[in-house]
Amino acid sequence: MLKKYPTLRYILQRAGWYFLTFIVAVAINFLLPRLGNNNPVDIIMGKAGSGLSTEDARQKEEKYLQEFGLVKVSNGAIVRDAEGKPIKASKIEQFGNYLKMCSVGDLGTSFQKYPKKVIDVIKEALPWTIALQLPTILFGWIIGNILGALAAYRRGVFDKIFFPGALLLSSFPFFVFGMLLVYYFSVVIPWFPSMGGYANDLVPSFSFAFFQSVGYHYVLPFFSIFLILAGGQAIGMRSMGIYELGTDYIKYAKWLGLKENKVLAYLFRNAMLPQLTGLALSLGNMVGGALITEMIFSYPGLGMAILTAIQNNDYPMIQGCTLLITICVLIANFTVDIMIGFFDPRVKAGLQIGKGK
Amino acid sequence: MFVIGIALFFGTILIALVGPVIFTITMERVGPQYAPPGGRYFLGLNDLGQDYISLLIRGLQSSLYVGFLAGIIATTLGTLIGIYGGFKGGWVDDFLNMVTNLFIVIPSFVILILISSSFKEGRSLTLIGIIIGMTAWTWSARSVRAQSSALKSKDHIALAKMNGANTLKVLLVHILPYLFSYVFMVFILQVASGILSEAAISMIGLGPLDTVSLGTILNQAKNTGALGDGVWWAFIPASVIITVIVFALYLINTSMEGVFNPRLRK
Amino acid sequence: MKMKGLSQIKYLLVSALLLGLISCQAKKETETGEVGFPRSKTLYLAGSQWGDPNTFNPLAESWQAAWPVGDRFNLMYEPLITYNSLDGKFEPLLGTLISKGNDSIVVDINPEAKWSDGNPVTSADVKFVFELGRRFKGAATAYAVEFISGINVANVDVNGAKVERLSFMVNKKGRNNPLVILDLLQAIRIVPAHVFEKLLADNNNDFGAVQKLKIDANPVVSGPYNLENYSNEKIVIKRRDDYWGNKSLYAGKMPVPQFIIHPIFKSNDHFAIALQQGGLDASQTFIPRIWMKKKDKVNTWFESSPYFTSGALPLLLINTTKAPLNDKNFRRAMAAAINYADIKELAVSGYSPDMQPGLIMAVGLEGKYFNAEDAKAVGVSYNPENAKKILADAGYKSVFKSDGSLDYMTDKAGNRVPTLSITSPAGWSDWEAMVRLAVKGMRDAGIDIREGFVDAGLYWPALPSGNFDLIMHKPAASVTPSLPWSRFEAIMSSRNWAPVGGDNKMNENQGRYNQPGTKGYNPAVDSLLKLIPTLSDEGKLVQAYRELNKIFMQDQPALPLCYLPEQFYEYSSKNWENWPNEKAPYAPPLLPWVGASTKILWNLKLAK
Amino acid sequence: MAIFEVDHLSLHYLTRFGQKIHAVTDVSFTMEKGKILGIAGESGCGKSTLVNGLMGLFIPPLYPTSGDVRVAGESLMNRSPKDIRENVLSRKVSMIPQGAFNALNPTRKVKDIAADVMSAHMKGIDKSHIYDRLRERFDLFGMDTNKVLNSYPIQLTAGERQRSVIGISTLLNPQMVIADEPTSALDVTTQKVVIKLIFDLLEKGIFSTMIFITHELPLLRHVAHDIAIMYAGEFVEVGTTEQIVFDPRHPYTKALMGAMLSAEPGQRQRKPTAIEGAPPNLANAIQGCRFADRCPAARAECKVNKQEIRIVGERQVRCDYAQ
Repeated sequence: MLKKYPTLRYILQRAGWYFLTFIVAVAINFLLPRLGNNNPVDIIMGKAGSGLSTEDARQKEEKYLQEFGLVKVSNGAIVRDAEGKPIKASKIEQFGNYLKMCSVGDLGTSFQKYPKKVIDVIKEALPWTIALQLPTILFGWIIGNILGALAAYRRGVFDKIFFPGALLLSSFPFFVFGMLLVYYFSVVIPWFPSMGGYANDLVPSFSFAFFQSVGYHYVLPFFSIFLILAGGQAIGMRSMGIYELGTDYIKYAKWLGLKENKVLAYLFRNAMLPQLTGLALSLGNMVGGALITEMIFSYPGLGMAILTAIQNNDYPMIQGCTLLITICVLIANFTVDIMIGFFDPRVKAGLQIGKGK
Repeated sequence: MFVIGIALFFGTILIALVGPVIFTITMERVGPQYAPPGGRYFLGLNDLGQDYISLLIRGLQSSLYVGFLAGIIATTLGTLIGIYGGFKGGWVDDFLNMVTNLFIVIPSFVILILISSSFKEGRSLTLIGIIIGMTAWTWSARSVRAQSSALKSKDHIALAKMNGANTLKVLLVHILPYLFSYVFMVFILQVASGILSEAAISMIGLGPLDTVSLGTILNQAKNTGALGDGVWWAFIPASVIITVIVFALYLINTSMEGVFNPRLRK
Repeated sequence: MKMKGLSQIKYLLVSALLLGLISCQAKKETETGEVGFPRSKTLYLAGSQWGDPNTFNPLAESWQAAWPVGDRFNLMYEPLITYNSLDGKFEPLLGTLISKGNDSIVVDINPEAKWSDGNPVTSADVKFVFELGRRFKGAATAYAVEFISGINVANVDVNGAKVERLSFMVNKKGRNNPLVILDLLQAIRIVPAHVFEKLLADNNNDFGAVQKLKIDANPVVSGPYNLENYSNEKIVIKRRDDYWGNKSLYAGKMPVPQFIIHPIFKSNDHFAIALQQGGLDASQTFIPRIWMKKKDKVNTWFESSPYFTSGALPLLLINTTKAPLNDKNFRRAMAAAINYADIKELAVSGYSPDMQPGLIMAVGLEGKYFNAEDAKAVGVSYNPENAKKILADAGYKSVFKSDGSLDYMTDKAGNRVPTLSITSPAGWSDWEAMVRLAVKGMRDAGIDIREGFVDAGLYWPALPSGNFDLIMHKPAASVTPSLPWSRFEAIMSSRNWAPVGGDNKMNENQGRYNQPGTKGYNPAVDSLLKLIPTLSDEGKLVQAYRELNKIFMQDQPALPLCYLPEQFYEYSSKNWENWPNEKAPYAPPLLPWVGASTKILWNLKLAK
Repeated sequence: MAIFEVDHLSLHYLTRFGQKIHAVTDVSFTMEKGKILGIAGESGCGKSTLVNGLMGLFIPPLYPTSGDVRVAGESLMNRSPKDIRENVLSRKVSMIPQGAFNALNPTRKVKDIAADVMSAHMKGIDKSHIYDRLRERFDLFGMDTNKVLNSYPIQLTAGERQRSVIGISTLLNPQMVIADEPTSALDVTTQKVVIKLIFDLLEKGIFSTMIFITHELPLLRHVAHDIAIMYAGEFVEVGTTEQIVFDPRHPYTKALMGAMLSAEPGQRQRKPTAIEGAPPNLANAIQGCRFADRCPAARAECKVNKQEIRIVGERQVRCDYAQ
């Protein structure tokens, strides 16, 4: 009955699939950690248990088991078997609890940062990650694309120098690049701070000094990602651009004697559409992508949180972050699908003619 | 450009293969911690007094190994899924899309820790290669998919379908050959990204525990404070090697693009 | 999505440049430092807090509570007495040690001790803390109950002042161990009873609920500093100018730094860089090649190797229930195969004096219990030939490949010995190096063993469950009055012996050494472990330790690898001077936040 | 008076390796106002290259070797690309490309493309005025003007697209229009419509003179006054339609006719490449006749003697032995 509104139908259809993906992803997120045979409470007990008598250790352990919902509990008391050993909760029950908690925005309690809530950790860290990544990605993408398009359009000397340069840049692993930046601009010639999000003699506030300090600490991490990103984008844009250059409509535009900027604009806009996908995806991967950069610069972002969680097998934390990543990436992909649908008449028209996507 | 790329790439491979013949590879301790470059060990020693030449050659070997292992797995998976989805279209396509998205949204490092934690002897180089491959196929699937769905409408294929050739036959006989050059380029990129991912994974301390790789060399250098002490030989040579390999692969890829996509020539 | 080509680039480049400019300008600003916490009034210490600070609740699990509340830190909450790991003497804090005996330990409470809310620190507070152990299983002092049967309070008159005298009665029916009581007295910090009793009442006596409180808003403390603010990047504490101790213990002087900031670094290598660049004044982390940092005014206790005073003994704990590890000859061969000199130089950057066989350190306070003859006679030290010989005599055969590397080994019955593995957390760079070197030595000697690096998440559970062949372990890590006894206890005690498997866990002697009731059982070990704490006569004590150490060296239930400091201690004189060191040993080599080292804060001088 | 004059025009491409490819050699012709010249030849014979040359549009790697092109007596040679762009393209010489579908920017509405053309050549003309002119012009094409102008190329039928292209190309009343295979890739009926449209425009005097390039001789037969046959970058025969179609003299022309004249509608797609062999590689210099290798009437000396244009039966022929 949606035949009348092809675009709407398209959107709904996509949304449907993405929702399905989301559900499955959540389930996998939940199951994967539990495939490993090791019981996370042991990790805490390893630290908490040392020096305790066996009896005390056992009681403490049960306290945690109950807390993390790993044992059956009826009205506050642990359900026990004949030998008085607590009965472990089944995966299904655990999954049930998990979903219940997620639905109210509770991602559980971090093992390693116990008794801190995962959601709180994320709330504190996420702004930093976004602050570090969002501008970097946008700048890198825009500048990369513009340079790429120019290289494609101008060719000649500019391209001959620019292209290998960009290619080289893009083949740097960005963390290697980060290390080199730290080594040179922080150790050899101490121009910029090598770590942290802002000077330690400051407390986060809306003071000028604070934001300056943030900006100052921002430089190295920014360039460690920006340059490589821009390089990569430029390469992609360049070959897209060259491809478009060969197309008839560009030739025709030249035959018609359109202004150079106009032709460049044609080129840019059409070559850009595929690049949009790249943008959305890298925005979606922000969280996961920040990991190593944040490690190298001790940047107080979410990547750091994930990393410490990884090193301590802090499953609730890992799960929480993975869930976040999942959501971001899915949203990103979804937006791409929709955006392309709207920005690219080719697709849009395709819908109206009813070919589906 | 192609020539340079090939030259660089085979250069590195040569080092990996011939290196052990020229230099005596030893994981033994040969001198003091972080002895600076000079004399026989012209790339210096690491924190355990091991010779960096040996380490780098071993590292190069394992990085290439991981790269190719991951590349082959990822390309195969990606191509098959991509071609099939693009060719079939409809709900099959949507479903495969979903699977692809699933692999995109679950970060590979999560899978890596969780899987490796269930192996008693810990993470081996091969395991890492496999996991990278298993998680990296997604984008090649996407791009191959686009290509094959474009091909689908080509006359000769429509014809073959009409003549009632079964899907598999059409895929293998009529579509794959057309995509071959494309798939090969995808493979090259996958190898490059495989090498990069290994390094990244090693950097966050999830690297192989059974051997040295360029990634673990860098990680070790970082953990043992080489940056602070200005021990440049601990991380610059490894960085250079990684970059060169990837650069070489990119060069090859782009120049091939130029060949197979006439428009990029000129 | 419209693009006006060239013009756009200009804008973007300009804005990119702007970013750079702003930052350079920002640099100038922050260097003047007159924002936030002025450098001249602030001391930067690091290395204790790694993760985000969670809670500042002194009753929370000590490993949960953030610096400076957790562990044994005494800047906010103080113990009765402190232990000076340099001279082994007890120094007064909230109280003064009067006498220690096998029946009771006697401590006088300092009548001038006050809480930050003005109330005096009394026996009620002390009793509250220790009684918690009886009231709630979850309390840290639950452990103390086995050692302290009760606390008697008497009002006495010490040269004119009314003083509360506390007698901690040794629990004869329990562990009967006065040594550990001393540990407890210098470890357990006293909290204000009047505050926490109220909290308990408010939470209708649910201790778990009280443990969950953060207690991070101007808490009532007795210490010289109090919590100013904290974030995931740092913890800031501010000097309490009305601290009771200034008058009573420091002749009216105040601690020099007004603020102490503990930055939270996420990665090991940042400490070194921060110290070198003067962003950090002292750190307690492992920083390799400290000598390379002298030029940046970074120093430590000794001018030269071993640079640090020793206090801890990282070792390989052996699962003695598993063949061939249940054969002590095999274990002794292992001990003889490890190149301790290499470990010292490469793994710990030379921060260890030369190792001696046995579980007693030949240096420092324990030195007096160490006996060179025994070590020579009974102990094994690095000697590959000897290792091979021991193996051969015990009937083990090693088969080597053509390239000289080990292929496999067989036992006396001729069966192939399965490859052993050393469990150790991946990414702990100094431990990793130790393990690699140990493995190398053993393989050269013909022992088929491999590194088994695992994520911390697998390491911790493996230890108590005994699910390992060999495992890296650092028993009794901090220097307490009870060393080296506590180290022997942690490695050799069969008190809670439980077999490997099932849910069985052991929190000491995880190697399952000396199983009671078997023919191999050696009762001397446990009786010595029971006896030593009650010995006050030095002669007898030395004798007992000799016996115990001999048994250890004969049975080799673990393989000590090197001596390490209790805590690492590196300081920078860029901003603050007069740190204690070998030449000016006025405080033990610990950061000024624990034990007898807090006095450093009163002695620091601003560098000119 | 001659509106379009081409004197001994030679063009070459410069390859990456500095190699010269002589795509067009020694092309000369003149056209009176109102004339239609058809240029025929197998694909790859240099037609499209010639087109660029005729518009003075030399985008590297295409360069003029020698010769001259004059529109209304004004030379297009040695002028800055900007000058050519502003003053020649679309105003004096305009181009109707083949494959209209690809010729229109797929992400731009027809009216915007057209507007771009106008604003590119008329300084400070305001939008509303532009659209008025567009309507007025497109109304001539017998289509739903509003729909066409306001839709994206993909939303139009093949015919509508082709007409839009013609409309856009002739928007500024060029003195000279070059149509490069305007009807190829169109079904027969649409072809007719398009041809008709072109002639309407001619009658309405929107433009007067046209070069019509195609490989379909039968079409030319109905369209062109004169026909030039091109082979391997050279004009091998130039004459009136009657002369070329019914009385070809050059062996190649004959061969073409052989392939074409019997053409039934069904076979129309067949290309004249039915002639054995392939054209010579223009990268290396050829001194003899370029058709010699494939020529049925070839003689030994053909391979050596350069063939010059000579007059045979009132038309130009490039063959020493044609009569």
